Amino acid sequence: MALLDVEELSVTFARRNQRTVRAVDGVSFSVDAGEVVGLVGESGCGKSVTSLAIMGLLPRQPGVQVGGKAVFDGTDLLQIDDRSRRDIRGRDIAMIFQDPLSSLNPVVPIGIQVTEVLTRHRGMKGQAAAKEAAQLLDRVGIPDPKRRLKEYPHQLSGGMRQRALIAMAVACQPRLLIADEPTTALDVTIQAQILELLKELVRDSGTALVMITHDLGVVAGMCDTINVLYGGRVVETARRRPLFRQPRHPYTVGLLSSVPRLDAGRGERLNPIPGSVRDLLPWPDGCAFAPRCARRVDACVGEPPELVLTHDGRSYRCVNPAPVPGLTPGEDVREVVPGQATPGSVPAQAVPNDPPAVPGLAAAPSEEETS
Amino acid sequence: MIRFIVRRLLQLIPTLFGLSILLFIWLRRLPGGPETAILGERGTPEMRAAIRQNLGLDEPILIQYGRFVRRMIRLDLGTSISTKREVTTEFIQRFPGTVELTITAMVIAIGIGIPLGYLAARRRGRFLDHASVGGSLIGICIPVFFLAYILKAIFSENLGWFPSSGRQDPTLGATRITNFFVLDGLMTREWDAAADALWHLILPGLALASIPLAIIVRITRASVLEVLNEDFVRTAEAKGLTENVVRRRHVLRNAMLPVATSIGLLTGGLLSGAVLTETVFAFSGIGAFLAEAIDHRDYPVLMGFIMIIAIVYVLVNLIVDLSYSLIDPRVRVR
Amino acid sequence: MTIISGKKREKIDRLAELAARDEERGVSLWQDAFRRLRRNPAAIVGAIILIVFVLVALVGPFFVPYGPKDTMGIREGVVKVGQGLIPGPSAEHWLGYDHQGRDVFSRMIVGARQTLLVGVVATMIGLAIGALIGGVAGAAAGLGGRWGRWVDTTLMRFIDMLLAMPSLLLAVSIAALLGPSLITVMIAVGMVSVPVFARLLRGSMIAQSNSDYVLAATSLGVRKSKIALSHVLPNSLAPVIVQATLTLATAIIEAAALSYLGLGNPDSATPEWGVMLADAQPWLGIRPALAIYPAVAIIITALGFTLLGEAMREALDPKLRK
Amino acid sequence: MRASRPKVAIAAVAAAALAVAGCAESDREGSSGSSKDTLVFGVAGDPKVLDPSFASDGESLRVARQVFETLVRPEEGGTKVSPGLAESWEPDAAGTTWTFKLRSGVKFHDGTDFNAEAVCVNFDRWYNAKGLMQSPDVTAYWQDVMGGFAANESDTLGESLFKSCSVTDPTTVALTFSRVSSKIPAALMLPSFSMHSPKALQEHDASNVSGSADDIKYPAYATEHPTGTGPFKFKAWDIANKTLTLERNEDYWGDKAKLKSLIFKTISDENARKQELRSGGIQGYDLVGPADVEPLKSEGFNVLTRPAFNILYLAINQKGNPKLADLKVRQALAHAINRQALVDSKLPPGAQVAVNFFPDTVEGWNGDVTKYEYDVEKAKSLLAEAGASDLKLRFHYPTEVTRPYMPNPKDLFELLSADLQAAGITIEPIPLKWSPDYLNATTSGNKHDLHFLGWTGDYGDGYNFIGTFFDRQKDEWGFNNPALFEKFKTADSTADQAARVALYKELNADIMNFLPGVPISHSPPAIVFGKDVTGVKASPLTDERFSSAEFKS
Repeated sequence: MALLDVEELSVTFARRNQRTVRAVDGVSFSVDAGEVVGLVGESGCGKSVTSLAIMGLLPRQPGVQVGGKAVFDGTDLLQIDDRSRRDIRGRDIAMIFQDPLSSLNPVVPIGIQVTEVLTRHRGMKGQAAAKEAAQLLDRVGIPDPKRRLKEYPHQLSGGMRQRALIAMAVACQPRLLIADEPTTALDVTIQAQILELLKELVRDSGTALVMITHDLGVVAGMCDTINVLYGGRVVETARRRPLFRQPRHPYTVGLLSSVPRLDAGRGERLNPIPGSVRDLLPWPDGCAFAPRCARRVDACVGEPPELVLTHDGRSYRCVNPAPVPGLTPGEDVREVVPGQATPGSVPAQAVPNDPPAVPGLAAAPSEEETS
Repeated sequence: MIRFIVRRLLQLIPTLFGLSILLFIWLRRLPGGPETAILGERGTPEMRAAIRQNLGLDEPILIQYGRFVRRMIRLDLGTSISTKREVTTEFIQRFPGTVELTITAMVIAIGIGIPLGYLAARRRGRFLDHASVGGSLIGICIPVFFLAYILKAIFSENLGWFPSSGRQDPTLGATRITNFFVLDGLMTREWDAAADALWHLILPGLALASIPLAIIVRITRASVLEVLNEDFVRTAEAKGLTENVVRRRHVLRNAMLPVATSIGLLTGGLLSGAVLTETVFAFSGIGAFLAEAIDHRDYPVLMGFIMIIAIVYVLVNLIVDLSYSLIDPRVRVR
Repeated sequence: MTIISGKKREKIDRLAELAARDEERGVSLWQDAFRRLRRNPAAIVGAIILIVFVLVALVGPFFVPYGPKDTMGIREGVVKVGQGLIPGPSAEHWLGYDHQGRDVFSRMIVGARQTLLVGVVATMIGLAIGALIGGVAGAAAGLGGRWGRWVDTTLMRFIDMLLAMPSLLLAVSIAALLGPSLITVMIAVGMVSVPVFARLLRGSMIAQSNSDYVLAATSLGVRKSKIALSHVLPNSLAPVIVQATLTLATAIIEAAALSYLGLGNPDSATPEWGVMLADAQPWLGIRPALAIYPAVAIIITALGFTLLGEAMREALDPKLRK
Repeated sequence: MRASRPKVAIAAVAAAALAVAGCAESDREGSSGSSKDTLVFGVAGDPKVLDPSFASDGESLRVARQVFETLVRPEEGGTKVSPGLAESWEPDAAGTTWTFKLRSGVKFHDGTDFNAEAVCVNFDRWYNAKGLMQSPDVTAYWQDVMGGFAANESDTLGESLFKSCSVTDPTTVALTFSRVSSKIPAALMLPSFSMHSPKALQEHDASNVSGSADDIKYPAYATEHPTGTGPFKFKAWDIANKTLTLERNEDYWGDKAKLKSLIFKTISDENARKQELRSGGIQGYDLVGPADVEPLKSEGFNVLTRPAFNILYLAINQKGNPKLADLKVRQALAHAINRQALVDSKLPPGAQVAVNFFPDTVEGWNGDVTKYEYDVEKAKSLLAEAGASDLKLRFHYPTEVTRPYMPNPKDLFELLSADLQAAGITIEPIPLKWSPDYLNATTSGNKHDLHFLGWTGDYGDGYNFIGTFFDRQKDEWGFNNPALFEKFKTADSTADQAARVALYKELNADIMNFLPGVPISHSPPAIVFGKDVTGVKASPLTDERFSSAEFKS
């Protein structure tokens, strides 16, 4: 039983006299206690919306439709009432946002912004709260926390701000932490530090982490399982190593090959994915990625591609996946779920973190494991 | 902080100087002159000449201006030509009325405007929102004096709920100390007098409040809407804070910034409104008095009053700046 | 037009590309603003009110049943204000007579034209002077340098002084200074809006001059004055236009206020709503309608301008666009 | 901490307020619960000064009339000279010395006796005015009537009509004048000749009009301690509340005032006054708009109409436009305007078209003078004869002002100019603010061709009307008619009443033939009182006596 089970999550924005937008279209994935899961995709693929939907932070306006399930140990977050959702937020599930400056209230001292969580969820007040807050800041590596408590966001550096935000997030040792592009707004050196910080936090607190990013580098650094999103659906799910070694979905391939790599030979050029996220095909009429896809075939268009589960416990949504050298296409296919069904329904930990180095031998062991 | 205030006060000086010059030129350019105002129907040209001479109106402008400035510095604004009383006395007598009126108007405007604006923003697109936005539009578009008249006709002439003019029922013979009637009433424990004075403030207060109220509603609504999609509000929500805390600490406090500035800018408008409101309600304040002064070409009064209003106006803005720097730590007060 | 050396022409061409991109953004901005306007019901209402108002003002006067100055009621002896007699609406006189025995309906129609005239001219005056001051200040600030800053600050100090004067007081002062006349009203009301326009234009010009394409132009070494004139100014106009629409509303109201204080257009034979409203005061006791007609007309018109103005502001405001 | 800051502030303020409250004690005797003995009367403006010697504005005089008394005063509700503080009076043979027999047992508000001594103190005070007290805006009425002082300090002043005052015995006083004048004794009814308590004058240094030239300061007496013999005493002047309170003079020599206190409340706007009356805040007001007379009556308010004691005229300036020097043209103007229509439509009931320059209530009114009936054709032909068919005239008119004789000048102007245009005259309208612009422009220089103006009589003598207008060359009219001026001199210096009246009759006839301007109308100003207020009698001189006012139960 996973800590968080997201099933068929869909979010649509209906605006007056404009066509409704399906930002998230049947995303499913699951997170286990203490696991680090990545949601990867270009901006606009629905990563952030997904996280907001789970947190119930989407604007409460007529026209915003949320469907599906998000079960957090037993309770469906999408069903519960506002009050109990507020109780869960910040205590059981915490979130870290992209832009630390705009995510902090400019006119309230850091201290209060930290202590208010403690007061809300741990009923701490006055001195006690202040003391705890100081410790938290110290824990996230903010020097001279006592003074910082009194300072305002604009007096802190970018990194400091993000640390402060993290401090607030982990203030109640949540069981799940959602980090939405936590490092994008920071410069590289800081990025590394923040990632380190997050890593050790989840390590020693056993907090599960959902890492939302467009940056495969980040994912490679820390995620156990990775879900690649495109056009509001998960198009491929796999453990970290296999995904990087053997991407199957052309989109994943594209993403990987558009990341500069040190080990790339000289002269070898980056080949970015043509076009942009905007020109996608609505899933019902085929594979959303088809318009940009290098491996497009006629079958791509017409009906949504089926979800393919492989013997090595991965899943992808493609009719013409990137071939695995030495395997005839479809050879490793274990099961095919019809288009409407969800990827990632394979319990991720059932998948060995290290698939056999030799593709040829892959089929057999994985079979045993799955049985 | 202190240095900031001092600097701002120093900045006043050139403004006031320029203003006094503008005023002076303006006053001299006015057609006619005080002499006829004094004489009325009975004036013969000879008498007028005599008065011009008496009033020193035919001395060189510079000398007259010099005299004026010397006076200003001694805060002696001269004597009103029409009432023959010291302008400062007049001011002490009448300004409290306007202050009371303005404060009432502001209390009404802020007290109703901010909550209404906030609710409108939260219920965006619902009835309350449309109602308050529409209402505020009309509030801006209706001529103050007409509104004032309507209020009077309805609430005092027909329903008789409120007195239709003046600051207090003269038959009470209330004691005067500061000329802030409400305050006086409280200080002398003449509760009935205080209540009566307050009662007299409500209708004109409403009339005067119409425009600021409208503006505050709109600004509050706009800025709350803006703040509501700010990231830090989302953060606050993500922390699971109670609606109450989110509203107070995170939404309102930030939304207040633009409102604070607008309030400062509104005072100028309020003083204009006072001219009309006070005239309609025969309310003894500087607004009505200014209108009279212009009728009578009452130079000293005009000079003094406009200067004082300018000072008050600038001071109010100073206060707003200070309050602003209190709400918003990013604004450094140096 | 100065002759420009080849080198320079080349520079300006390169700049033109940059600017062109911006222009095209500008165009789309207008189109897209217009699209948003069409979708905004408030804008529609406002527009309709204005169209009706302008139509009435322009063609109405040719179709009025009676001369707006014809004191027929007194000639026929039906209007006796001395005895409180002012006949109300009738078949011949749809809105009845006024205190001078004139046909109110005709006066309302003709008054629309006068009112529009006052509003427009006043706004034009305010805009012209304000734009001049603000433009110069903004350009000066843009040019920078000791002189630039000096000019800027001096002008703004002056504007601040105007701002320090309560608007009505300013108008009253000017009206008292020039003596009552139609022109006076226009100037007085116009002056009130001068500081607003000045600040607005200066503000947006400075904002503009920090914008990318200006920086680009500067980096290409184009003369700053040229940038200010050929790019900053034109691109600063959007907010000014919006403000002008809003000012029209206040202008009409301010004009009415002046009339009320007896500083309006003294020639009340020529109908103007503000004057009519003010003139009706003595007769409120016997025929409040005389005040209500023009008052309502003023409110509705002002409403029209405000609605449209606000809508335009929203449509053009990049912040509200998302 | 941040949050608590305001609280602290509030606490501080509260504390301060209380502290002050401690020392500030209510100094009013138990607030007059039943206001049935208190009348609040709405007036159009604040009084300027409480010493009528320095006053020329109606509101100051209204107050003075309740607090002070004069030697002779108009009969109640009339203009005839009747006993005031003097029971009787008579001129000597020469008509230059007048002996007044004074009422005995009269006391000033400060308890001192009123007697011949006091009378002389007062007259000497005015006569010996020095410095700023001679400035035309301080002692306007004295200068208007007497023309000068003991020692004139300005060359614009002439020889004083008043010469000396002598005490015959405590109740007999003699006033000597430099010449015979129509003004005596009528002019002595003017409030400006009120009797003040010598003691009070002394104490409060009443004649010390101080300050520098361009800011005249009145002595305390004139603003805080007016002390007369009238039925009401001055109590308080609350500028902050625009109210002036008088209280009953308990030891008044005559019938004591029925009201315990009388409050004048300033409400400058006409509608505001009406609304306040309706909402019960005031129990009466003056300057009722003509249009409100009927409605108020029908609502049951006591609307009193004063006998018309004024004149509205169309002034013609013969200097302004040479054509106007031609009698025919002036006659044309007179025929061109429809005065009847104007009176019917614009003026309150009881208004009449004027045939003389003063109303028929004044002795010397002359019914058979040349009348100029409304006749456009005649006007046109007259203009043609005079070769002035293309006449173009500058017509001045005042904006936003109401005068008892012209409720709404703008309206009147529109009617008249319409009439004149109908007769083929081109009108250039020149609207000006009443004070000072209009009065400046029309009474000086020669920029004006036509304008209207009027006059409310000060006392019941013809000279006060036509004399004021025509007894010498004036910029307002711009004509020089020595014969006329001469006749005025004789009239003024004719001691015998009957003879003088006869001269007035002639003068009226002459004037209407010479037609320096066109008399338009006499209109009765109205004053209104609450439904349950009775006892006040309307006076043509606006000399209403509030002492007789009472609330009928």
